[in-house]
Amino acid sequence: MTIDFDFSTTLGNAWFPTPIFTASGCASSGRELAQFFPLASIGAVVTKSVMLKARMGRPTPRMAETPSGMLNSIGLQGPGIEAFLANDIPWLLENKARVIVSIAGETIEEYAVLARHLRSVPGLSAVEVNISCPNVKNRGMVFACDPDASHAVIDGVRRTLGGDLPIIVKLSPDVTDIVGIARAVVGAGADGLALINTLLGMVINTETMRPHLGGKTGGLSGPAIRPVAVRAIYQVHQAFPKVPILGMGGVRSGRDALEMVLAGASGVSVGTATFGNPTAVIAVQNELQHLLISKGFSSLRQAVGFAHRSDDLKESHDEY
Amino acid sequence: MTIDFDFSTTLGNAWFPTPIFTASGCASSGRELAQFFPLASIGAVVTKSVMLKARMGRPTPRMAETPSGMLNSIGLQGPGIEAFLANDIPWLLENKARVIVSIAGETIEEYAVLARHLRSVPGLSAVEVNISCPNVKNRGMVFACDPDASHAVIDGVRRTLGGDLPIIVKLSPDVTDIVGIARAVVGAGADGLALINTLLGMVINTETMRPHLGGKTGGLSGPAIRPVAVRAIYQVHQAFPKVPILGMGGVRSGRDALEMVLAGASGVSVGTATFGNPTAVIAVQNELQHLLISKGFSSLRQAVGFAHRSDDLKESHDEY
Amino acid sequence: MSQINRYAEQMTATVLSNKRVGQYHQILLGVGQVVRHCRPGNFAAISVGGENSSLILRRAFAISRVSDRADGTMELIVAPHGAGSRWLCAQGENAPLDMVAPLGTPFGIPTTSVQALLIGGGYGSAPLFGLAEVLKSRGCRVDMILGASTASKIYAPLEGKRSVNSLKIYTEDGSTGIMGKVTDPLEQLISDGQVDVIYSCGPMGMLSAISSIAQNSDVVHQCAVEESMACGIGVCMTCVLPVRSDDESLAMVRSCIDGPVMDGSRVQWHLVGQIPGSTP
Amino acid sequence: MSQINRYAEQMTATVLSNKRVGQYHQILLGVGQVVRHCRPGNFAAISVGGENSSLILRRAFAISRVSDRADGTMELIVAPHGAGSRWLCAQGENAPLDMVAPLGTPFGIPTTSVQALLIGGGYGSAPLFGLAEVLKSRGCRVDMILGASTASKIYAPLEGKRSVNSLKIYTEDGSTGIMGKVTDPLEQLISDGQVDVIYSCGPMGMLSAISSIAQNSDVVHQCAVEESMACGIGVCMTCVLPVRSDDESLAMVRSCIDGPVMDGSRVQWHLVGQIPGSTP
Ligand SMILES: Cc1cc2nc3c(=O)[nH]c(=O)nc-3n(C[C@H](O)[C@H](O)[C@H](O)COP(=O)(O)OP(=O)(O)OC[C@H]3O[C@@H](n4cnc5c(N)ncnc54)[C@H](O)[C@@H]3O)c2cc1C
Ligand SMILES: Cc1cc2nc3c(=O)[nH]c(=O)nc-3n(C[C@H](O)[C@H](O)[C@H](O)COP(=O)(O)OP(=O)(O)OC[C@H]3O[C@@H](n4cnc5c(N)ncnc54)[C@H](O)[C@@H]3O)c2cc1C
Ligand SMILES: Cc1cc2nc3c(=O)[nH]c(=O)nc-3n(C[C@H](O)[C@H](O)[C@H](O)COP(=O)(O)O)c2cc1C
Ligand SMILES: Cc1cc2nc3c(=O)[nH]c(=O)nc-3n(C[C@H](O)[C@H](O)[C@H](O)COP(=O)(O)O)c2cc1C
Ligand code: FES
Ligand code: FES
Repeated sequence: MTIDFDFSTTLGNAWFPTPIFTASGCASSGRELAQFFPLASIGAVVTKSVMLKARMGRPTPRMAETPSGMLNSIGLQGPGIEAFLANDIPWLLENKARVIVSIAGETIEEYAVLARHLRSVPGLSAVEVNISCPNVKNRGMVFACDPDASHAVIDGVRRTLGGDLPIIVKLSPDVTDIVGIARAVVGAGADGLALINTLLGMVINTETMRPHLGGKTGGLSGPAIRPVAVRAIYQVHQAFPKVPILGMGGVRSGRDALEMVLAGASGVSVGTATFGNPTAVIAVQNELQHLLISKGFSSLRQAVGFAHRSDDLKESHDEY
Repeated sequence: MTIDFDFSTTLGNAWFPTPIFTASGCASSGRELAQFFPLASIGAVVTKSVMLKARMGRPTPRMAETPSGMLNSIGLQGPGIEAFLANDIPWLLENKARVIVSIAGETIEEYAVLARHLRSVPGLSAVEVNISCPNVKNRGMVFACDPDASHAVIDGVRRTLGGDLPIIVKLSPDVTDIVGIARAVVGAGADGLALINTLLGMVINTETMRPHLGGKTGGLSGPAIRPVAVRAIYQVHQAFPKVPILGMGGVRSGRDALEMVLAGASGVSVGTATFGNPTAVIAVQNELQHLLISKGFSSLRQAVGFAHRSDDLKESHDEY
Repeated sequence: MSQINRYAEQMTATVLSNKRVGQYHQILLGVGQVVRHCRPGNFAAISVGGENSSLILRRAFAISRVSDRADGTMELIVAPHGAGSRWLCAQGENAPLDMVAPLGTPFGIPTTSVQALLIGGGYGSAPLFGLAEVLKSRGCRVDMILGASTASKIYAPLEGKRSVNSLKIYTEDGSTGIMGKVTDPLEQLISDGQVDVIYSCGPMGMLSAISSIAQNSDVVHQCAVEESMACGIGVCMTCVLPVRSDDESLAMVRSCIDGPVMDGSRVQWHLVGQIPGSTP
Repeated sequence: MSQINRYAEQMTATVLSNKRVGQYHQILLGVGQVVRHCRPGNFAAISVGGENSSLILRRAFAISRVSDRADGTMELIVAPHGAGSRWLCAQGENAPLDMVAPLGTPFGIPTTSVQALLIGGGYGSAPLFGLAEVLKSRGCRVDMILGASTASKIYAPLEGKRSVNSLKIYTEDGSTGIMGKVTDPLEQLISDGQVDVIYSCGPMGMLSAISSIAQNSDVVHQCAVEESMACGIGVCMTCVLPVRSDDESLAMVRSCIDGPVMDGSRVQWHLVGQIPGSTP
């Protein structure tokens, strides 16, 4: 990094030396990637959404490749919050990674209980609240699809956590009005928003003539969904220019990350790209920094949301 | 076509010799494709959505290529219903094409007026009602995003048309609950549903650092969105197994069309694929027929929705 | 009614050779009998990226020249610009290409012998040499002006130079020819009565500048425009330009089927990128 | 704690040769010094489709053999199955490949000389010949049984045959070797006391069948499983199998980092494709 370019970012009161993070569920607990790059060299590791109890997840097949994307139906397999805090967090902190813990629950109360577990853990940078989960108390309606349920979840987490740990709420794009959901969770005290989670999709296996995934539907991720992510970030940043956004969805290069920053993201998570390239996070980070510098920005901050402000810029000229 | 395979399909009381159609807005008025194949050889031509008055559409750039997809913001440029009926329909009918006219309005009343224009036109197979348009009387809220507005539009069209011309209602995937919208329009008398229209997306031009499209946002289409389309078709067919579905969204091959048929589509429209391959419609049609025959179906009808019924099928066996 | 896309064929072309010329690639394709229907100004639309490509749209390239030697060959001049054109420039001998051609309107050829001025910007010169040959064979005087930002972006093949009466080159950095722009000498040439028809091909800014100079004269200006195209065959409406028609009404006209060659005096250059009648 | 993905490197491999062998392609790659860390049972993950590919995930292939000749070579045996493997099989000499290797757990090598039976189905034989060499060098007796539906799907290179004490081939259609399945002779071989350890690689159905025969004996069964993998490096959780662990608890275990080589007696074959404890 050059001395006079400020690549750092903040989400709520959490500071990160770079704006490039892993995406929840695409870096497991972080450890698996340590062979490929030092975890401390990126902005933060966002861990796989953890639930209260250990979970087996969904039956296999759990993935299907699709044009420039993939479907997954992992079903939040994981060890449960206690084993997670006992085994994974200490290792990450020892290795100097900045850590954002992603939590997921099946009821409004479960989110609050998860938050209580986190309250006492020193060294965490932030908590990401994955509300794209079915609410078992409301006919399985996904929290993120309902502004009231979303509000209630974040309200509970906020009250439990107090004011210290920044709360980033991860929204689903599968809604009619994402700005409305953003409003509900910002109103409940979210310090930042993570946009976007996967889109609900399905692949039918034309050999077996049945849904390919064990869980039938799955979440669509990868470059295919990037235009939807950029649109969501742009809309939400336009509505709430002061709320920091962690952008994600199909980012594979510095150019892609720049698109999200210009649309309004203060940080960018790299998810599915890691599956195709274990060092994708590093590549995105380096490329983004070079791009920002070459465009004459002296800090990341200057570029955040620039696409909204640039109406006064001259049109680019035709070139031979 | 072999003699003992029945490739025909019906949407409401309209019969088509094959289930493969063009998609609205991806074949203009049909004439442009006649150099590449006889229009009478496919199921039907679905014309570009026509509005009451002539429209200039949106400013350029109107498209951006995205990974395995594209954004468009055409803005329903067109000649208006009268010029359209005077110039385009007679030519299509003379050329023995089966024609589905797509209409779009800015108010509930405008849809009904469009329907009145169509009522007296002989030879049409069906009308497709594109409700993914902003309702100018309700802060530009897209009709297809609101079950009540969707219901009102179709109710008006149904009353105006009477019972003869089948009404196919085209839904937007950009909603929290597509089954709910389907319910609203089926309740208003829709004879069939077209799934899906484009997803709202955005591309930021990293050179100009502004939204690339003249209209800022655009509609995402192409193979990238196919998993979303298949999911929508599957969900809606599961909820309303008797309502015929015209499936679309990223279909490029017979395999893709088969996926939609198995999910529940009685017909399949080929849109963006035509841009990359002017004879895509024909390729999809031939490939689908071969696939269905090779799988042992004796009619298209048998295969419609098969992915829902096949739970009793044996698992496919491992093969060396 | 004339049939839209008449003569257009979808075919597999084969790369016969691919040479770097300055910053461009001169790509010679074996295309078969379709060459009989290719006219200067037509373009070809090519699929890029191979079988599993994430690039789903064809790329448009002006047909530089065709010949009926070797069962029909077509030459393209391609600038490696983005992913698709770079892929094309990387194709070696014998590579198969999925191509649709000829597309679009050709340059109109005068029935009498006129004084024609051909103006090309960058790779825009590609179709002008073929055009020059046709014009010469009709007894026209053919002057040519080519321009680019720098020498390596001037495309002017030796054999092409033979088919013109004069050739002037302008570069913005002066690295070859005269330092300046192709429009610099234009006013003078027109007022000297040396020009009846201008044929132009190049960046939109250049075409617009030529149009505004030509509009004060009775010189006809046929320009080949270059708008971003999704389909190239008239079905998508992405490639539109605001054009004033005979009855003076404004319309958004598809540059793939009602162009790329258009009457420069009818294109509403100041409205490109806007919707006529709406506030910008 | 052992480091996950230890020795894994991302590199550009170069195709040195690509030969068709029956229904497979034998692809030899120049890979460099990473060969020092490759063990039988490890796999390589390769990007497919080229620069603009719509195929975003790597494809996994067992490392058939490595050698430190020519600065390090690696051989893969690839069945053209779908778009990605077909692309790989179409790569010619000198083509660069983006590869991550070595990945996954290798076959465990006994410290004493035992009687090893190696069973391969289809291209599953690929890693077994390299394994045979290692076992032989440890003084083991190595018998091999290969099976496939038909002769052209048997992969058994001449030089490979030299490293085994015996080789039996089964095909379902009888087109070569004995008509039948690799599991046909298994019970007899075990009860004859000719087998201490089974090493297997092939379709899941075969591995499962071997496991159920072996479970009635004290023969150890090390099998290399093949689950659909999105990442190959342990970060996505798509490749899981239900496995009973030492404390008898069931877990969904990642076959990319805790496999592909697993203890066949611990894999809960009847639960594959289900979630243990939930109703199917
Ligand atoms: C009628 C016509 C004739 C042309 N003739 C030539 C020629 O002879 N030689 C040559 O080098 N180029 C020519 N072009 C431009 C050429 O089509 C673009 O350079 C090319 O499409 C860029 O594709 P890409 O994948 O490399 O770039 P990208 O920027 O990655 O392309 C992204 C998308 O934008 C479109 N696009 C980008 N730039 C242009 C452009 N300038 N014009 C139209 N579409 C664009 C692409 O088609 C693609 O869909 C012509 C364009 C048109 C419309
Ligand atoms: C550990 C391991 C070792 C393997 N070794 C070999 C080998 O030595 N030789 C060989 O020919 N093949 C091997 N395979 C199988 C090989 O990975 C698949 O044939 C290949 O991924 C298919 O990709 P495709 O694009 O051709 O097919 P597609 O069916 O189009 O692939 C679509 C997606 O499904 C996945 N997929 C499809 N089939 C399989 C499969 N059988 N196993 C895992 N993923 C699959 C692909 O990776 C891809 O993500 C191995 C697989 C694993 C997991
Ligand atoms: C295999 C897989 C598992 C995921 N698991 C989670 C998860 O546990 N929690 C979560 O909030 N998002 C999860 N996601 C969503 C990603 O974090 C991310 O929002 C989405 O994939 C879009 O980004 P991408 O295209 O870069 O992957 C998962 C995505 C994938 C592909
Ligand atoms: C350029 C373009 C224009 C379109 N215009 C219309 C339209 O006028 N009316 C409509 O209902 N859908 C329109 N659509 C949507 C398509 O009909 C189709 O629903 C969508 O593109 C998904 O299918 P595809 O991926 O096969 O293109 C348009 C799509 C494109 C790409
Ligand atoms: S490019 Fe599609 S209409 Fe011209
Ligand atoms: S393939 Fe991703 S965890 Fe195994």
